[in-house]
Amino acid sequence: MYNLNWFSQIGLQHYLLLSSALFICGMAGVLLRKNAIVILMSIELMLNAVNISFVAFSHYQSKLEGQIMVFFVMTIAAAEAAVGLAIMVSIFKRFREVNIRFFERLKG
Amino acid sequence: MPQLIPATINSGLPLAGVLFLATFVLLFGSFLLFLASKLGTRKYDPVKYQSYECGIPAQEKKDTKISVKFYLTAILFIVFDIEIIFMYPWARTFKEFIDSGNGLYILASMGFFLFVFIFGLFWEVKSKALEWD
Amino acid sequence: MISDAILFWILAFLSLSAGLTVVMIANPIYSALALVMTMVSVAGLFVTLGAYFLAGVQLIVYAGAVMVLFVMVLMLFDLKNEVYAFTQGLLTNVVKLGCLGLLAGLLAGTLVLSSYQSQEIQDKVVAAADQTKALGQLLFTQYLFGFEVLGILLLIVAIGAVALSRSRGGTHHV
Amino acid sequence: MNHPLLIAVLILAPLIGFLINGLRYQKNSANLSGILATSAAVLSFFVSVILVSEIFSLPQESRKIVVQFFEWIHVDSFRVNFGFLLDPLNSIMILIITGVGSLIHLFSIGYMSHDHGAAKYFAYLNLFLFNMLILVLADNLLVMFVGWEGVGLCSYLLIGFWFKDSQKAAAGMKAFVTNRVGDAAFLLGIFILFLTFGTVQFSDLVAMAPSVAEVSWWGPITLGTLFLFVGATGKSAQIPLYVWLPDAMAGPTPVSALIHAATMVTAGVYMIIRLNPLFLAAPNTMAVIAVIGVLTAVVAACIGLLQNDIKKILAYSTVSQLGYMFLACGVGAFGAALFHLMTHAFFKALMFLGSGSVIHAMHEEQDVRKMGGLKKYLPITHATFFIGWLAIIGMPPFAGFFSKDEILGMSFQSPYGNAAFWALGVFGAILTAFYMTRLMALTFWGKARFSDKLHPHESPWTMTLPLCVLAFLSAVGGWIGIPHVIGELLPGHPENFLEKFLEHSILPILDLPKAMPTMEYLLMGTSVLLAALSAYFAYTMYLLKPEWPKKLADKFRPLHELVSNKFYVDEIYESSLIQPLIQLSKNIWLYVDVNLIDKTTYVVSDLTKGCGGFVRILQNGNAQTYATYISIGIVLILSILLMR
Amino acid sequence: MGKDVFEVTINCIKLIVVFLMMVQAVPILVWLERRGSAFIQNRFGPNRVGPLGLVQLLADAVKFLFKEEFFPENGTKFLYYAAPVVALVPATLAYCAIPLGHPLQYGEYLFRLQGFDVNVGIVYVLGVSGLAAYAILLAGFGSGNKYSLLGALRASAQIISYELALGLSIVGIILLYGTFNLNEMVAMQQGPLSFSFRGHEILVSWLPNWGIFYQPLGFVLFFASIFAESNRLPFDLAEGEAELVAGFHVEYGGFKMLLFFIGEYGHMMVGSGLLATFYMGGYGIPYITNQALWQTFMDWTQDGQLAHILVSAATFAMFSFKLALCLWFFVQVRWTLPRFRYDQLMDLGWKTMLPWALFNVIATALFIFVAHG
Repeated sequence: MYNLNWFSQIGLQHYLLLSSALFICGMAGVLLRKNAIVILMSIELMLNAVNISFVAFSHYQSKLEGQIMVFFVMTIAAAEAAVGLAIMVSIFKRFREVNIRFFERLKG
Repeated sequence: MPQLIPATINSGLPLAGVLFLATFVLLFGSFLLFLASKLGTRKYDPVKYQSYECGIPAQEKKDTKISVKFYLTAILFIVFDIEIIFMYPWARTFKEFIDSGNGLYILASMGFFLFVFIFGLFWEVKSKALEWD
Repeated sequence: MISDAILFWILAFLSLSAGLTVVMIANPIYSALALVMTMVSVAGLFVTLGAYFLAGVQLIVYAGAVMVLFVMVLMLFDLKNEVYAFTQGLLTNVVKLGCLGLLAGLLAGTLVLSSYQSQEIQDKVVAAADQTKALGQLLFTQYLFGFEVLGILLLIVAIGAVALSRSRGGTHHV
Repeated sequence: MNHPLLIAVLILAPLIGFLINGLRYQKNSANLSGILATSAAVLSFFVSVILVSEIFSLPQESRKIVVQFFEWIHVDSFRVNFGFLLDPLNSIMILIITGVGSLIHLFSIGYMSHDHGAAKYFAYLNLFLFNMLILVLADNLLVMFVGWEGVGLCSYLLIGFWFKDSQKAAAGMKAFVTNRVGDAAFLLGIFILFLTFGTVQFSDLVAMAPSVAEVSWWGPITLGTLFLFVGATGKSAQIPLYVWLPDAMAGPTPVSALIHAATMVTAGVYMIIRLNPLFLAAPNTMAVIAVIGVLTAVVAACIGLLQNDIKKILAYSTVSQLGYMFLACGVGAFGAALFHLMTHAFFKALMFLGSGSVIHAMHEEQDVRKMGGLKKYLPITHATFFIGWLAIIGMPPFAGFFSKDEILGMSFQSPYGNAAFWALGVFGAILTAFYMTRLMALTFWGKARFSDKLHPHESPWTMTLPLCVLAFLSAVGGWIGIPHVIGELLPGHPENFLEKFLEHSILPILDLPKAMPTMEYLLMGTSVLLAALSAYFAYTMYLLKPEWPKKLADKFRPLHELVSNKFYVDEIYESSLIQPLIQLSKNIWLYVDVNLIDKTTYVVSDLTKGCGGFVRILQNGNAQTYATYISIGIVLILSILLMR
Repeated sequence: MGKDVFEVTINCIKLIVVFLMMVQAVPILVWLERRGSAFIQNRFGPNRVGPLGLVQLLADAVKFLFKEEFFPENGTKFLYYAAPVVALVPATLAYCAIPLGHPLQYGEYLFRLQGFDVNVGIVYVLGVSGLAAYAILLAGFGSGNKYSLLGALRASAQIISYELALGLSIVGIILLYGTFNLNEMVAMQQGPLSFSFRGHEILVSWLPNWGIFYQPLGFVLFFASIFAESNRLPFDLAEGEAELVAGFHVEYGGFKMLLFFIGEYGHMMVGSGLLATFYMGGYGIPYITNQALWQTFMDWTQDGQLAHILVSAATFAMFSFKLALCLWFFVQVRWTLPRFRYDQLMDLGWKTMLPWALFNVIATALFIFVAHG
């Protein structure tokens, strides 16, 4: 079904596959990693993966809305990272701990 | 050829060139480092390999107290950086908007954004978040 | 275009391997650096898709700002000696992995069987050179509200970050 | 001039005042709050003067300013604009509201100077002005209803202003609940009219009103107007819903003057005048209105005879005067109703403010039996009150004379009226003259009956100035509606200005018999003479022969008991309506709520608890577990989407 | 096919040449710096090896190569070695985007005197040079030394702080030219100063049409920011000897140190190149449009091709001259001004330059609005 042509003709599908793969990577990080900061980074990874598919759709359908969306996603991602890290820093300064399981104890 | 060719032919971003150059520079640097490590003399001395301190043996634990200001600066940088990035497409299309008669509109839309920006900056200054003692 | 394909595969390889490294490697500093690598490769991918301005923004915002913050924070925490990178618990991990596998399978299956493979670029409405201009015009007309709201969001982030950095953190002691 | 802007300023100025004072409600500097609120009201007044002069400058046929601000509701064919309409009819209203309102604001500065909630008080007062303006300016029933509810709310808030006194809070609630009954009927009326005509726009309703009167009692117009009238009885304190108004005197006195005498209570009258072609098309409703009006006028006046609280007397007097207005509406003399509304606003606001001045001077004493001889201590208050007294008992040439006699004359002459209405009206006027004279006699004249420690003093200028202005208006306010018969005698032959002004807003009575001057003189003379006699009788009774009242009371013991207990209306309501309702509610609570609904919900809650105990394991506080749930959800949704 | 291969080869060679030009400029700069400082301080400076001591640097480089390899025992090996190599990349990539001369058309081949022509030039340069912070952070962390870490933190905090003012002053530039492309910017700065104001054409024939005359405040801000960006005095807080010994490269010696040097001077060159491109007409020769220049050469040589080559050569020389001027200014400032304190530095960046840059943006936008409207 797939021949060499599949490797030399890059289309939307390739980008979407790559995007999904990166997304799964990021999700694995979120689900499995112990370090809360790495989890934040994995979220960034997922957002990046999504951005790829946005831009790919925008390119292959000749609509710029996808790029606008990426613009917004980047802003949100940066905002999330900024606040997330600020929280992380204040927790770390207090408890010297970034393990996500530790955060279970921060209730009430 | 009676005319000089124009200076600009928009060619996008020659990604291959960038990749090539980056690879080349990395290889170049590594090669030089490798060369230096092979050519340099090597005489072992335990003191020499210790961390640079003021004559006192380095302590194992590095629980250096680092001011929270550094993070804060970085976070505020992110925020303002994005706001500045948002101004680039605005600046790029400013003249087009003016020419199409929407100058006041584009000025006002950025005016509000800038107001928020300036308000944020003013707030940061006022709340002494930017004070380095 | 064979050269485009080569570029894509190089960048795909770079981004995927770096992305895997982010997740797999135990030392969070290396994770962060690998993530920088991913970001840069993604910027490259944007270029292959003709989104030049976004590629630049990706570099400036992600690689130049967000990841610098991550690296800074990690360096200050100095968490070199992390023995287990992953959370413990066999059952939950199996569930999580199963979930991931299913999702991956679903996505891959859908995409491979979809009709996207032979899709050609539709008529180019916007020439590459004018893309940034068009982007700006779209952003400041149709998406102006979102733009202004993001401005306010960023203001809130700035204020929140300052407030968080001031907080003494919790009332109970460990 | 820019009409939308002017109307917006007119309406929004009090709202802005409300917002400012409302936000600084904890501040207790009465002066600043008062100045803020008063300037808002005065601004409104100036704008309304400008607007009314605009109206005047228009040609007589097209004296109308319509402003549509935005489309408020748009459901299928049902469209309501948030629109306002200004015509001669409500231009008089806005002048009264903002003018008298400004004076009362000014008065309040002095009156509330020692109160801690002054900012809150002025905020409410401004909010009331705002809502009242919406009510009178509305160009459709729904917007009017917004104002209608708004003034009800403000009335509630202001009656219960000193809510720490539970009795006063209860008075507020009573007013609110009674008004709700009326409002429900009002809404029903709107619904019926909308079903009938498919619109709530005044201009459309008026245009669509049939020219042939509806005979049936169950016709849509009769029913709709009847319901609207029930709403009006609630707002305007008519039988059977008048009981709240006397209790409403619990609020600060300026509030009683503004809301419960001059403006809000006249909203019902205004509404009927506004929709006069519709009411004219329903003669049955007209009859009901006239009967209710005249009955209220007499009954309230009767009750007023034996009240001892100065404000209660004035309250019953208000109810009675409102009855006259409804009588006028009922006999089709809408212009007379509006005329009386205006003059009543002047002299009743004056009397309430005067009583406020008295109460202020007497250190919150309201019982007329403990006053007396205040003429000496409060000269300005007495002088102004005296003018108000002359106006209300209908002495020429004071304002009340013209308006009241126009009503009485019309009730006799109009095809809707008859001699009985006239006779009852005159009887009411006699009673009015009696109790008002009693009030004057007990309060201002005679010997002082209060303790020597009390040193009443005249109020500051902020309080006396409004009194003087209102006294002036009470004296001359009636001259804009001088009837033809008198006008012909006077030099220069002044016309009935008001009638001319309202010519195009109010439908004329169709087959009004040609008035005979002798007849009119006779009617006028009779009522004035009887009122004067009654006043003299009261003067004698309470000042010259103070033992008479007691004798009379002993002689007519049962009647006296009945009247001084306000005909036991409150008690009848209590036993016939309120207690059964409470019992019913209690039973429903016990059998339906506790035994049926609660028991069922307990079962459900136990089930939920059981399930929750199980599900609690899932929510373990671990962020990653939650993320896993999310991803499981994604997988499920994705699979479902793909399976389809 | 043959043409493609030829072009690719030419381009690769060109990129390498541009890179090497940048690298070889470093010894000259170091020499310039040392001689210059000597003159300022009334000394001689290096003057023994070769004429005027020019060969001194070659000797230094060779000496660096033969220095002992050294690794601090607390450090992280990979990061420690990666840092100096990484330091080279951003500067190089950014420098390659700057147009160095007028493009040369030779027959059917177009030869750009520029590493690569990027249509979003400014954004690209900013993005790439933003990566410079990593080299510093890696060095600081990889060395396993408190001074290094603190120096790296300070340096990166300083870089990012001034990047804001830098970015904002560039907004003014974009507003002015309405493009991201550096070549277009240069093209717009040809000839004498002329612009239209509400439909009136205004010509100031005694000034060149340079950005500096439209954006004087932006110029000052940009200039100050690139000083901070390249960690030069008076902004070299990262290596304040009294506090931090030598900043993030305490533990570096020999050739690794030299690589950092190349990176730092590379940044200076990028900054100077951008300054020249934005505000001083780039490779353009003042007062003369390139077309007129070509015409002059054409009249002189009667050979279109030769005239082309001459135009490119002349513009390249012009650019080099402007670059050298800016770089000399860097040196001059370094030995003239004292160092800031760290709080002063941050105050200057956030509370002085950022507001002024904002003011510059608003003023520029309003001016353009008025001038166009």
